[in-house]
Amino acid sequence: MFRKILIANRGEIAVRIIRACRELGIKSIAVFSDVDRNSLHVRLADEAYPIGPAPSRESYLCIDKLMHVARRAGCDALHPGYGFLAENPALPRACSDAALTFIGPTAEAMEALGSKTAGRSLARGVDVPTVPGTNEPIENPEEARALAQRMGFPVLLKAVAGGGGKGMRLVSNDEEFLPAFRDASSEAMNAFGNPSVFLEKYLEKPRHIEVQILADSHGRVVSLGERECSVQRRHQKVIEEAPSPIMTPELRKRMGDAAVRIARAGGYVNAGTVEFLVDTHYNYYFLEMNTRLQVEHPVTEQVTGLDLVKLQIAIAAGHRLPFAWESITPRGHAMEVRLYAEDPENNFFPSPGKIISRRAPSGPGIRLDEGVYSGWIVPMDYDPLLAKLIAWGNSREETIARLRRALEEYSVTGIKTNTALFRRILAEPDFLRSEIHTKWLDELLKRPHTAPDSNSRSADAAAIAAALWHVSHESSTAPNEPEKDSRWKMDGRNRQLDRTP
Amino acid sequence: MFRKILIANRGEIAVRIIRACRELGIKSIAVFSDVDRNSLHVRLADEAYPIGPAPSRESYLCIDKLMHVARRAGCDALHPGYGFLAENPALPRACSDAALTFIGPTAEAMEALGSKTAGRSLARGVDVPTVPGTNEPIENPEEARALAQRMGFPVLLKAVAGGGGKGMRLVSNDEEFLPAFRDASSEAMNAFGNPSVFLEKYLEKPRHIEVQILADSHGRVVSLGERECSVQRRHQKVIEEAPSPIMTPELRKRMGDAAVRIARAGGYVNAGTVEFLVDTHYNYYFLEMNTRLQVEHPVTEQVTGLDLVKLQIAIAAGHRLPFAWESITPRGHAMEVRLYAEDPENNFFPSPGKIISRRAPSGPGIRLDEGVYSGWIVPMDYDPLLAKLIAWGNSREETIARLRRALEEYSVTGIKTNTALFRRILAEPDFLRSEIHTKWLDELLKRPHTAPDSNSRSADAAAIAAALWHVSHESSTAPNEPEKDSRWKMDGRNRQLDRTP
Amino acid sequence: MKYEVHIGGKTRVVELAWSSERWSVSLDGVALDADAVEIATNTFSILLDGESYEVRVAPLPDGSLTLHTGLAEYVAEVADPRGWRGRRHGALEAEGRQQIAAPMPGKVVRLLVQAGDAVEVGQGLLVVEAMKMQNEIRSPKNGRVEKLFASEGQAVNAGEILAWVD
Amino acid sequence: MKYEVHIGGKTRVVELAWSSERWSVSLDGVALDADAVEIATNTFSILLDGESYEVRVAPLPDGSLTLHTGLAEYVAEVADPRGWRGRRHGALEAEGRQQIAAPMPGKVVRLLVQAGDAVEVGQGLLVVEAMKMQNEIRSPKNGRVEKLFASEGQAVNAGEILAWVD
Repeated sequence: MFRKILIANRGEIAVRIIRACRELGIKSIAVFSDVDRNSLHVRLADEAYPIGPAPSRESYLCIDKLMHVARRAGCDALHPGYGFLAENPALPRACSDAALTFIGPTAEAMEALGSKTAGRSLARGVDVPTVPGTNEPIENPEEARALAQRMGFPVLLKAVAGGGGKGMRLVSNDEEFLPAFRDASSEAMNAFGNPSVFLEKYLEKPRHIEVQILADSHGRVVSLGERECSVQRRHQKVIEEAPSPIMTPELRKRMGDAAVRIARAGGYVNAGTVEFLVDTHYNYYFLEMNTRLQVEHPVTEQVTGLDLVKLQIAIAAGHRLPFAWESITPRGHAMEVRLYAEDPENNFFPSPGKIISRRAPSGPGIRLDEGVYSGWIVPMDYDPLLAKLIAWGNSREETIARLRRALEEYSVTGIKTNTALFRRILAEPDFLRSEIHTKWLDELLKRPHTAPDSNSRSADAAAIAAALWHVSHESSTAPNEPEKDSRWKMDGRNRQLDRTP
Repeated sequence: MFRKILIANRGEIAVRIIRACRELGIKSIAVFSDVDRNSLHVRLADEAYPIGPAPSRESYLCIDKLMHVARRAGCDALHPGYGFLAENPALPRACSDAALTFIGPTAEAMEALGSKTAGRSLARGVDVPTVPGTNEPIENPEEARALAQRMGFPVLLKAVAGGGGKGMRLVSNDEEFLPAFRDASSEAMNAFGNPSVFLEKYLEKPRHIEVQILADSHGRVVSLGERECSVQRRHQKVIEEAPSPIMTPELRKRMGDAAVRIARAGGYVNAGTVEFLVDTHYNYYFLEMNTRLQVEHPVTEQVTGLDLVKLQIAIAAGHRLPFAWESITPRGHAMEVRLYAEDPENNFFPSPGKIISRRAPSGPGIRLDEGVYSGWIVPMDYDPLLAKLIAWGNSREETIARLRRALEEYSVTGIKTNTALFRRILAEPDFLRSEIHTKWLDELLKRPHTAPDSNSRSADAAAIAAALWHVSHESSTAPNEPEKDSRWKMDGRNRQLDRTP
Repeated sequence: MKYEVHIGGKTRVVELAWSSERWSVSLDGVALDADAVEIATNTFSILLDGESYEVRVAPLPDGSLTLHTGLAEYVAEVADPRGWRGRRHGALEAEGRQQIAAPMPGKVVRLLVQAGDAVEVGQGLLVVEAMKMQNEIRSPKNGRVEKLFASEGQAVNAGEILAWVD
Repeated sequence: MKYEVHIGGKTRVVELAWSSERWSVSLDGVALDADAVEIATNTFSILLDGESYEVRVAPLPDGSLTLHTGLAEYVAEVADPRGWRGRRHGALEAEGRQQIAAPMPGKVVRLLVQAGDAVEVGQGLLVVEAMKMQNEIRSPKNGRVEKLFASEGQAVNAGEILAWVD
């Protein structure tokens, strides 16, 4: 087993990996950019080293800096988490050059499966259906536009290196095509350092269902069952659950087998996720393979009882999978909501800033994977995911009841969060019946939303609290002080923090 | 189902019950004494009403005040939690007079099973072995002493109304008998309003193993399996786990059947726990039945996936148990540590006071049932249980690793806590091999304990932090300010808190 | 003390008096059975006829307050007889034209209009990027782009005015 | 700034200097690669040669400090050249006799000795009850009960002197 693992990431996933390392008795080595010195993953890690300024291209995306830290700290393995370099084949290559075990697939498997276009042709090779579209990155936008016209709108533009909805655009008519192409390319360039995008037919009311697989280095590949991720905002997952409410044992078997075939065909090793679209007739189409740990891995952990991060580490250390697929018996129902620093009332704009107060839920059936704390300043430079709140219950109904209860307990002030969005979704009849698809949430958000009833007692309490707050603050801090909360001001506060005492 | 449940308790168990109510869509009604106005259960409940001064005999033990609140708030049920009035038959009687459903057994079942002496004779009646001893409360101490001499020392003195080690004394020789009897009686009087104690033979190296049972009002009684609670300090449980490492399917079946027979014989309804002593030859002896929810119920919840508090409420509402014993498949291993405001370095004296800072663990496999928050003042008037930290894992080893990890993350400052005790126990070879018994911890604590190595880097960091703290405080607050932290001072602070803003 | 609280589209009148170690509260002229304490900084526990509410308060850039309860969030403005510097005045300033402000710190990556252009409500004015997400800022009204303060590549702060639309 | 820190039975010399926006630290005369920041009140994050330590500080009644790290707890006393009022002096006071202090607020429920009694080390002096638990306070030495300040039924505060044993 490894002695020291370098965690090439930040935020909640870095914390998640630190916890796995600690439970295995492995030292966890964190890295941090200038604005992350006070971040939770730095506080919790065994060691932590600076890797440069805030912009990720100058810190978390710098392979040479990571290798330098690995050498200095004497690491024998590296975990990439998700995002940043997690799907960049250059990282596993650099690791093997540095005699560092990469906790994930080989660079070759990443290339064979990670790129959407390569993955799709490989899937076809093992008789897994895919969504119609261009198989290659778009060289000539005009040609692609012509193809889109032949396939018929709507179509999707997707970053080849993509993930998480970044560099993705839905194009519903001819006029939108070229501007959408420009946006997608530049976003893809910014997010992944690669502007290539490709074209794909857009299915009506599809569900997003993905299969979690594990492959060890001795040829065993198993499926841990599916996750339902159809609740998405602009192609970004916001709620995930397992099992999928529409799943049947037969369909689960077929999709699981398909996922395993694809992984085998690509010579895949370690944890991976095979994403499918499932249409209203329960036909499934291979979408892409994520050659890394998923944000939503906890829902699979809660129903299987397995610790995917520890299994990733064991697989990388050459261990054999300690179980056969047959032995995995998912139990109950798990659901995750992604809590973001963003403002649902204002077009979901990111809302960085200082966390003034925080109340965390706990108790039966509740798990919180968090990367923040009260007093911490959420930087503007990275993905605004604050925490993942996961509930488990014996039934989907109990799970939703617990999630609602926990959301009532959860509170972060000082920044905007999307908790109100989840309060709304978890009360929607469509969602409770699980009559959802990948566009369901976007459509819901177009409908008018009634604000909290200001006649209720809670509005009375709020009014009283506002007056009490005014009493206690009119004398002290200027009420419009936060107005000057510019980024520079925040950094100033950061330094202030450093300076204390 | 009920509309409003009065929670006749405080602290973490009141919070636990509030959460169950919320998940069931039932309003939770809290009560609070003067020193509990700012307590977490008051913050989280739907409604909260004052019931008098700090001493429990003037607040939480006042049935008439509880009935008054129930009427005022329009409650249709009452949950007693554990401790306080939970095992006092006068409470269910008062409830039925007030047409309030008591969430627990009938007064008659409490009397038949709750009192240790009655319970033991009832157990013998259904062929469940018990520990030799007096069957009746001790009327004449001298006679009891003579009997003790005949049985041979050591013997145990136990409060008839007792629980949680209160009013219990181990007497190892003749001289100690009478003073121990006086202490036990007065402690029993203070804790339960009943000075009666009885006498029992003391077994060598016994394990404390208890069986959780559920009985509905339609005659079904099931066993949810056992909990191992042998790690005790002065007869108080400090660590509980499920399953018991020494349990075999056969023994589990026999003890489960015995527990069910006893519950049936007493006409028991709702959740209860049958406690046994198990000797080194795997003989089990009925100890007593706790006619209420146990502090340690979460370990059973974690391995069965069942929510015992919700099941208690459903049973009280007349629902049938939704499962047969056969259908319950315990999964993995769960362990709970009880975090107390007490000082392990100083004879475990209680350590009330203001919580200056608090860091709570979370992540995979971790559950925290807590009754405190940062800035709250732990009152001196009640049991000093702060929180229960529960870990789940696929194996006992993984569970212990997670518990260790979570204890590293957990921190409360401003008051002393017993976390260091658990760091020590969880590293003890005997404990890891589960070679433990009810006296094991008391013996361990007699052995010298090596303090943390002050040559380690963490001692360097501590020294630096001490100097930094001094820099930031020498100018501001007087360093020995806390010296004046008398109880009255705290109350002063309480009022101060009320006064702000 | 008497305050006007503008909340949920209504104006509530809150009267507070400190007597015998606690606040007595009246709302819109009606005295309430209220027990209000500050549990922690910016966090108030309020019992209204026994109903337990916890309200967490956070100020907004414009000087108004967000109020979080377990189930709802409110935005409120508080005024007292002595008035409150800045905000009312600030509100007046905004009149006469629509100011387009950056809702968060970020970087302007693309301008979609120029000063003088006619724009329709909902039409994109410029694209701001923050945390890797590109967000189009749209016109709140039909009209003309009177002034454009932002330039491509420029870093902008929360609340910074990017354009005027008239 | 230079401090003597008494911790873990040792005396460490900590030198702190504020330069270029951070603390430079030397320990026992050796300069360290240390990055120390106060994450929150009373909570310090310290990177020593990259090793990450979080130390949470809380003052004790006698003016010393408890220091919590993830794995250990320490008690430390800090002194600087200017000295520190109270504590040293207090320590001196204690000499000449053993003072028996109440370790927490509670109530004296039983006296087991009287002034003038001869007592042995470990012998019970009195019983204090708090949070329903009765705890016997024992003599730290062989000697005589010089004075008894507590009486049965009396409420006592943390640190309050209950008796002198000489």
